[in-house]
Amino acid sequence: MLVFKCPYCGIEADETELSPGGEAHLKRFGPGSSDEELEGYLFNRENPKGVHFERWRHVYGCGKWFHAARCTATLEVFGTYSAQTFEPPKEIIDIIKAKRPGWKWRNLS
Amino acid sequence: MSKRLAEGGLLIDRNKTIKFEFNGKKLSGFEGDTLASALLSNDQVLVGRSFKYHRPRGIVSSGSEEPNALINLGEKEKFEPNQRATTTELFDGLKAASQNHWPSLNFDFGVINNYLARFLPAGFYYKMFIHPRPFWKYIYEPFIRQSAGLGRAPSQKDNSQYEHFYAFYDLVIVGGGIAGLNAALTAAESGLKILIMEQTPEWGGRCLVDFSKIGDETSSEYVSRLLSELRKFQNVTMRSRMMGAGVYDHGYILGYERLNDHLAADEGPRHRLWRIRAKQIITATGSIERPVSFPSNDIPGVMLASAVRDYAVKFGVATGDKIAVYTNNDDAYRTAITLNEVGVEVPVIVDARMSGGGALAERAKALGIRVENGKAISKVFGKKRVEAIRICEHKDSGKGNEKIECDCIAMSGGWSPVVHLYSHCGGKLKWDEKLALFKPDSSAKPTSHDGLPFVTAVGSANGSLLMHEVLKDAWEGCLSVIKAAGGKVKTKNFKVIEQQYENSLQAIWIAPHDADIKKRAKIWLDFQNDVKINDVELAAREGFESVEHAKRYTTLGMATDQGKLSNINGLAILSSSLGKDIPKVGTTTFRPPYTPISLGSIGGSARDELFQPVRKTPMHDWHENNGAYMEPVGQWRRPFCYPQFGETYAKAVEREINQTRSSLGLLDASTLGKLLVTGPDAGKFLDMLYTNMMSTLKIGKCRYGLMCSENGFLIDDGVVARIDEQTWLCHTTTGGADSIHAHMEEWLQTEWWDWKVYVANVTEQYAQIGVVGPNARKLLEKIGGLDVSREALGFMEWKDGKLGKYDARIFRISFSGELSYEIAVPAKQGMAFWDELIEAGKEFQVMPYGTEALHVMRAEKGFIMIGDETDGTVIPQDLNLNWAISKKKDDYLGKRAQERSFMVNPNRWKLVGLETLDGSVLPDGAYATADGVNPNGQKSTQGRVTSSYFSPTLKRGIAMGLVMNGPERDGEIIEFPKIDGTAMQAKITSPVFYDPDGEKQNV
Amino acid sequence: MSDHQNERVMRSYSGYVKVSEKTTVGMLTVRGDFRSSKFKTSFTKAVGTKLPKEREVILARNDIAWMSPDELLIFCDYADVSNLSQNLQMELKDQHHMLVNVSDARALFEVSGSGIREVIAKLAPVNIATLEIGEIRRTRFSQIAAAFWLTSETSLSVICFSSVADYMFNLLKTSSMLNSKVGDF
Amino acid sequence: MKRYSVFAVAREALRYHQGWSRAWKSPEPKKNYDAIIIGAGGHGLATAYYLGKNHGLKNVAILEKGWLGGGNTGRNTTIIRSNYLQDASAAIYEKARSLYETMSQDLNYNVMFSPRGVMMLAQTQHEIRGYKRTAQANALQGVSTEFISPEKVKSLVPIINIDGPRYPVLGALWQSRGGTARHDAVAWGYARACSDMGMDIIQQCEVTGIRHENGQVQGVETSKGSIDCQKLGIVVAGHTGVLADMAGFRMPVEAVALQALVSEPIKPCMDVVVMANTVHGYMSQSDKGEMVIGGGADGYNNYTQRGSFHHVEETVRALIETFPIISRLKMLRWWGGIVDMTGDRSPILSKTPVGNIFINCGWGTGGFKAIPGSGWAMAELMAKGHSSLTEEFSLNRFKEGKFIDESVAAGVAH
Repeated sequence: MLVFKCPYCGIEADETELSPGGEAHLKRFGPGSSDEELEGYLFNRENPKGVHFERWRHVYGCGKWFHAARCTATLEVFGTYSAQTFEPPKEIIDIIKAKRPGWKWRNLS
Repeated sequence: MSKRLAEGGLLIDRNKTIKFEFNGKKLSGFEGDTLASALLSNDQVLVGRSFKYHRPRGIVSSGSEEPNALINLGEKEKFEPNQRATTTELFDGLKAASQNHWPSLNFDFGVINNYLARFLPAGFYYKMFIHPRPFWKYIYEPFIRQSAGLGRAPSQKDNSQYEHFYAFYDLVIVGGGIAGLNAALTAAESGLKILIMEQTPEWGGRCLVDFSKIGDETSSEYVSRLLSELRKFQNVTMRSRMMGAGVYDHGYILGYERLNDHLAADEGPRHRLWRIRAKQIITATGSIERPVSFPSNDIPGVMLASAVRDYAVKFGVATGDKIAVYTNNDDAYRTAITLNEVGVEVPVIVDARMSGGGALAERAKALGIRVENGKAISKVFGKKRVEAIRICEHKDSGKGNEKIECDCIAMSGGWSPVVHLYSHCGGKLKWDEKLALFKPDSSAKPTSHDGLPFVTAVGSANGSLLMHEVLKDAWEGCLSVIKAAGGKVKTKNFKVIEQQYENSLQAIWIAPHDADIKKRAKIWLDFQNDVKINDVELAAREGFESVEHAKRYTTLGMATDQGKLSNINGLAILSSSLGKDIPKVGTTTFRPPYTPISLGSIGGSARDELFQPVRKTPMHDWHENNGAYMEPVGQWRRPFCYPQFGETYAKAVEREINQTRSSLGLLDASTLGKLLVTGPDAGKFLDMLYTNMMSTLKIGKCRYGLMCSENGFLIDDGVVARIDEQTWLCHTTTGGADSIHAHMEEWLQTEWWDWKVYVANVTEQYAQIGVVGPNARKLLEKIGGLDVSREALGFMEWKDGKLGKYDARIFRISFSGELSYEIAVPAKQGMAFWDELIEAGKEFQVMPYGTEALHVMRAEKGFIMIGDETDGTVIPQDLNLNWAISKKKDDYLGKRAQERSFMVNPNRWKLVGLETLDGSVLPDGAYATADGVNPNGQKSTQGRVTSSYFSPTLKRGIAMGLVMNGPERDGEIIEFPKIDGTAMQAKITSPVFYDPDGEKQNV
Repeated sequence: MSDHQNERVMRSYSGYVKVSEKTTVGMLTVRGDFRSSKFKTSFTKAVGTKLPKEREVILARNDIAWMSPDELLIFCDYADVSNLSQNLQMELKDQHHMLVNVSDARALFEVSGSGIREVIAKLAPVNIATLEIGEIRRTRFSQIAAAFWLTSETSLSVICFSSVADYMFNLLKTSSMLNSKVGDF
Repeated sequence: MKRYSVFAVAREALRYHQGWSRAWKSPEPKKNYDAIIIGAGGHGLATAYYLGKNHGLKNVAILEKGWLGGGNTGRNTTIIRSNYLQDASAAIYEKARSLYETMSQDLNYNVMFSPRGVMMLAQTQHEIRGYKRTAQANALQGVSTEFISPEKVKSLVPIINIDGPRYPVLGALWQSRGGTARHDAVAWGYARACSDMGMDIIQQCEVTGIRHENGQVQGVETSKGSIDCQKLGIVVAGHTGVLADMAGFRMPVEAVALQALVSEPIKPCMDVVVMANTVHGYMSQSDKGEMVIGGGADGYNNYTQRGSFHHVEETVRALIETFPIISRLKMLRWWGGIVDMTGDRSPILSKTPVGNIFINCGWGTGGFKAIPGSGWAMAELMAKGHSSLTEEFSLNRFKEGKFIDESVAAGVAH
């Protein structure tokens, strides 16, 4: 039973007040993209046993989507942040690096 | 015999007699008794039968670890199977019956299994009943099934109430023994908000029974003082009869509060399930005594030493006239001493240790009790009751012939900390070799959302078995979590309490030590499931080496006590069979709940009218009062049709359609989604959402639009109206109101967050009514107000204004093919407006129509329905809706996906109309077959029916379907097999069966 | 319009708290850019008060509730919504905003008595002990979306969608039955 | 290997069962195998079994990180049915169901397949249409199902409340030859049979790397050393992503927790399996007497085998509404498993971007019922390079948009 702090309204929201939305920071591929790009965008999700960036919506609260950095093996939450970002903010990255030495994600390490 | 002592019993009130029944026998006990203590006070030692061999079973314990004393409790709507007698408080009129026997507890045919026991070892059913094949289904399984199960199945609906409660604490302490109470007191001073819960009705745990004095106080003075000190703290909540059922991630813990189980009649909710968030949790859950594994240790009268002591001290019950004690540790000497003090004979204390016990043993000896060190019980005499024992040297195979008479055996094989709650969320355990127990590994506690530990075990739950250790551990454990729970540590010195020296335990996993195979086949590990030492050894021999394999193969620990008594003993046998150390083999996983909790409490108040919300339109009650047959549509209930004069639903639908097509019908369309989209970028946004171009829609006009998922599939459709320069009103399907709203918000917030668009779901602001049929205009003109003439309000136009006295927005749209207006009024005006339409419509014989008539009329007209023509695999192109897909747009959601190879495959199934040759109705969902079979031998298909109805208008069956290359095959006849083996033939046609030129709606 | 509004009979229930439905309340949703000083000025000019802070409900003649970082809900007399809306429209006309009359789309209940926090705790996953007077909490009550705020230590208001008003009423009723007091507050 | 029979048990009983030998051997890995299967769950073991039995490939190792059958094979609700809508699904699940019928005899191990019947309740008009369509499809697929009336439902399941005020039972899709089996026995039976064919089941052996050169698999690195192989099958359910990562490709799967629970055992009161998809719950009664209850999966990635409690609440309240007598029963045990969900919720049985690496995953919430069919098809794919049963389940479908979507007929894929 997870708890996340919604960065938009400041509430410590119960999992039952939220709806999960899968991997965060996907890049949309529309017309003009290749079949592989489209497949990757629609289906090939990251599925790490460890640090994961994901989307949640505070659906029973302020209605806003936000992002969370969470460990799928321990359910530790490293932080939540704005959904209007292309990659996790530095402070979140720093927390993860401190807690999970050697962690890598895309071009970040 | 087992009986009530002349005096004593801390918990009972001898002035209050309670009457109850067991197996129809009228018995009595005292207030404060448990059912178990009351049964024992009536010499009812035999209380049930075991699962597999139907062996006689007696009460073993005095608490929630009880494997044997499971009873059918209560009657009718209050009947409950598998209730533990040891945790059932006695109340007036309680009715209990023993389980798993036929015809009676005393004489049970099922005991034949016992005589066949040798042929029914662990896992026997995997090796037998294989041939002949049909025998399993028809003979073996039905037999096994009938003999399985324990309690009876309830036969009536449970009428009790249940509820949930959300609570938030800095610190939750589970267990109200001296460890928990001391931890609570230590933490209370730090100002933390604290909950302490205790599963039994009383506080103090074992200390009242185990110690006469704690420090300078008697144990009951000590507990009373702790309680009164705790009650002074506003920040401490204390709840008894509440069990910590499970610990979940992020500090979530379930508290199972039994409010009424001790009462004769319900007063308010029966159970309350607390759903608690705690910053820190302390488990002061104590420990459970282990049985000793000796031959015939399952005979009624063999009990845990601590339980024998409990019954004497708490309830004034002697569990026998002569009670032998068998132990491997000092604690059981307390039982002997206590029994001696209350005047029960203890013929012998059999101590497995050569070196014997410490100070307590000396005291026992001083009282004149015979103590035999280095001995074992090699045999128990008696079948349904212990009659005598034979003792022998422990380091032996069981020779020796001294027979000692006794009618009860108080055994103690050491103690196992209750680590369940600590382990539920991933806490790791370590093996303590000296004490022979698994205890929490304080370096690997369960971690919470912040990655930091949040569950700490204290007291004997943490492996600190001696009283002074318990107190110290509770103190230290509590100090270690106060800061994490958000409190300030106020250090006071810990007051050391001295305790008598105890000699250390000696682990004995099998007694006598060299028991031969015959004896090992009689040494029980799991009393309920009948798992013996030789069963675990067999599992090991056959390669079931992992503890999970052995558990599942033998069913050890899978009974309703979930192995509270048996797990460690079984694990030790498995380890020695494998020649491995116990910690190498490890434990099985601890899963919630700690003891079983009622399904009712899990459901909470969500039953009957609160089972799920029913969403209601403003006219909902009218529909119900006017005989509508309602169908669930999501959480709404919509009229399917309005049967009259006992007519069938089909007839009602026919009548509604005929009347609508010929004169006038009314539809409650309020459930259709209405989403308001506004802003400078709203047009651009809708162009991305819809396959059509919405930005070019003129103010005052309506346009039918399609929405696809990014995966290309059609997900919703509806009419969009342009309200003003920056505002559009999008109608969705009923199901789409919430999902499409969410879909819009998702794209706006997470992809196009710089676009200036706001969306609001205004579905429930309006009552929306379809006024449909050739007389629709006349009706509106009769009500008066807005000009709804052909010229003033053309097809696919909308207008705001007054209609009669109502604030109306009228859309001239049609989903039936008739002249049709959909009129939205503020929801609170809806009922009055509906009434007025019905009243004013009388001259046109107006009829309300339901969803089925709606569906048939749209099918007659060839309109698609989301959920019928679409099923999540259909793209707009399949439905020949290319006209609604803008060619001018570079992009819309789903556009790229629709370019994939399978989506542009020319052989996709496409929408057509289907007319049966004989006018009958094609079955729902029927498939059109093609020649041959596919590589997997399945009949080849070339299409399927998506909607099929009897059309009252055309007086024949009509259908829509998806057929391979369908639109190019107009007039072709294809075949639809039915399930009964016959087939129907249908001609491919246009899907528009009625008024193809739209003459009816464009008037 | 109140003369022919079709209103259900105002429901109420007295358990260990009192539950009553308010059926003549007007509600106006306002969306806009709260960070913009221009928006703030226009809003104050039209409504007469400043914008509420995060999760604040300004308890006044017209309660104003902060619903999300870009959404407010203004409560007023049912008949006053269109005036209020027109005033705001006038002030905000050259700014990106949204005004929606939701008076008919929401139901409002008042709960009063000394056990109100406890009744809510049976329904919502909210740490209600720390909720302050005038602080809105949007959450779920059992299976439906809801928002509530304390108007005093012994009274609170709850809103939900009007289609589930019956369900909400039954929830509150069941939770406040006399013999179901928890005694945790 | 000693054959199991009532006579063998009787013979052994006379010597207190001292003569039983190991059900499967516990060897050290060899240097080289013709084929390696990673994952000794039901699907992995069945794959190995049919590689040997159908294709004569017996120089096979099955590597298991933990204990065989210790994953989802041993933690599901044991339902077996094949009443699927789409042809590809119906084919493989029906293959599986039919193999279950003779499994006890094939393996000489009683897996207690109990064809007691599976019913899926229709509680809305939409579900009626969906299930009627499924029945039509099944008739052409050679799967025996029928749409039955509420009265028939009641006669088969007397404890059901068909007049529930909220969702009355309007009918049901009934597969009389569906049922349940003893889940552990399936893994154990296959393991014993594989071991008997000379295959090596290597438990406590974690794969740490996958070696491939020039697009061809070479072998694996494990906690018990390096092992070469000609062919490699990855059959690891929830951990598919981790293994695919080692092989250097990505998979359209995500790991989520699925939960189930059982009540305390009671005397038999329900002989068939009932699934109520509108209210999201399903229930059967085991031969032991426990009510076995399953519900929904969490919506977020999770490897902890612990799900969120509110799903249990939703499931239980739905089942109390459907079966009012269960309210006073007690939940005995609750647990979670990690299931691998694909983009269309249907499995993947496929070649991969690396030559001679094959993958079998994505069974999501419904893998147990497929075990023998999955193993049969996967073995054929690995041995021959193609199988009609796996054709549609290839990885390519996500690129081509050729999905196998079972949710379309109001069904859930349990």
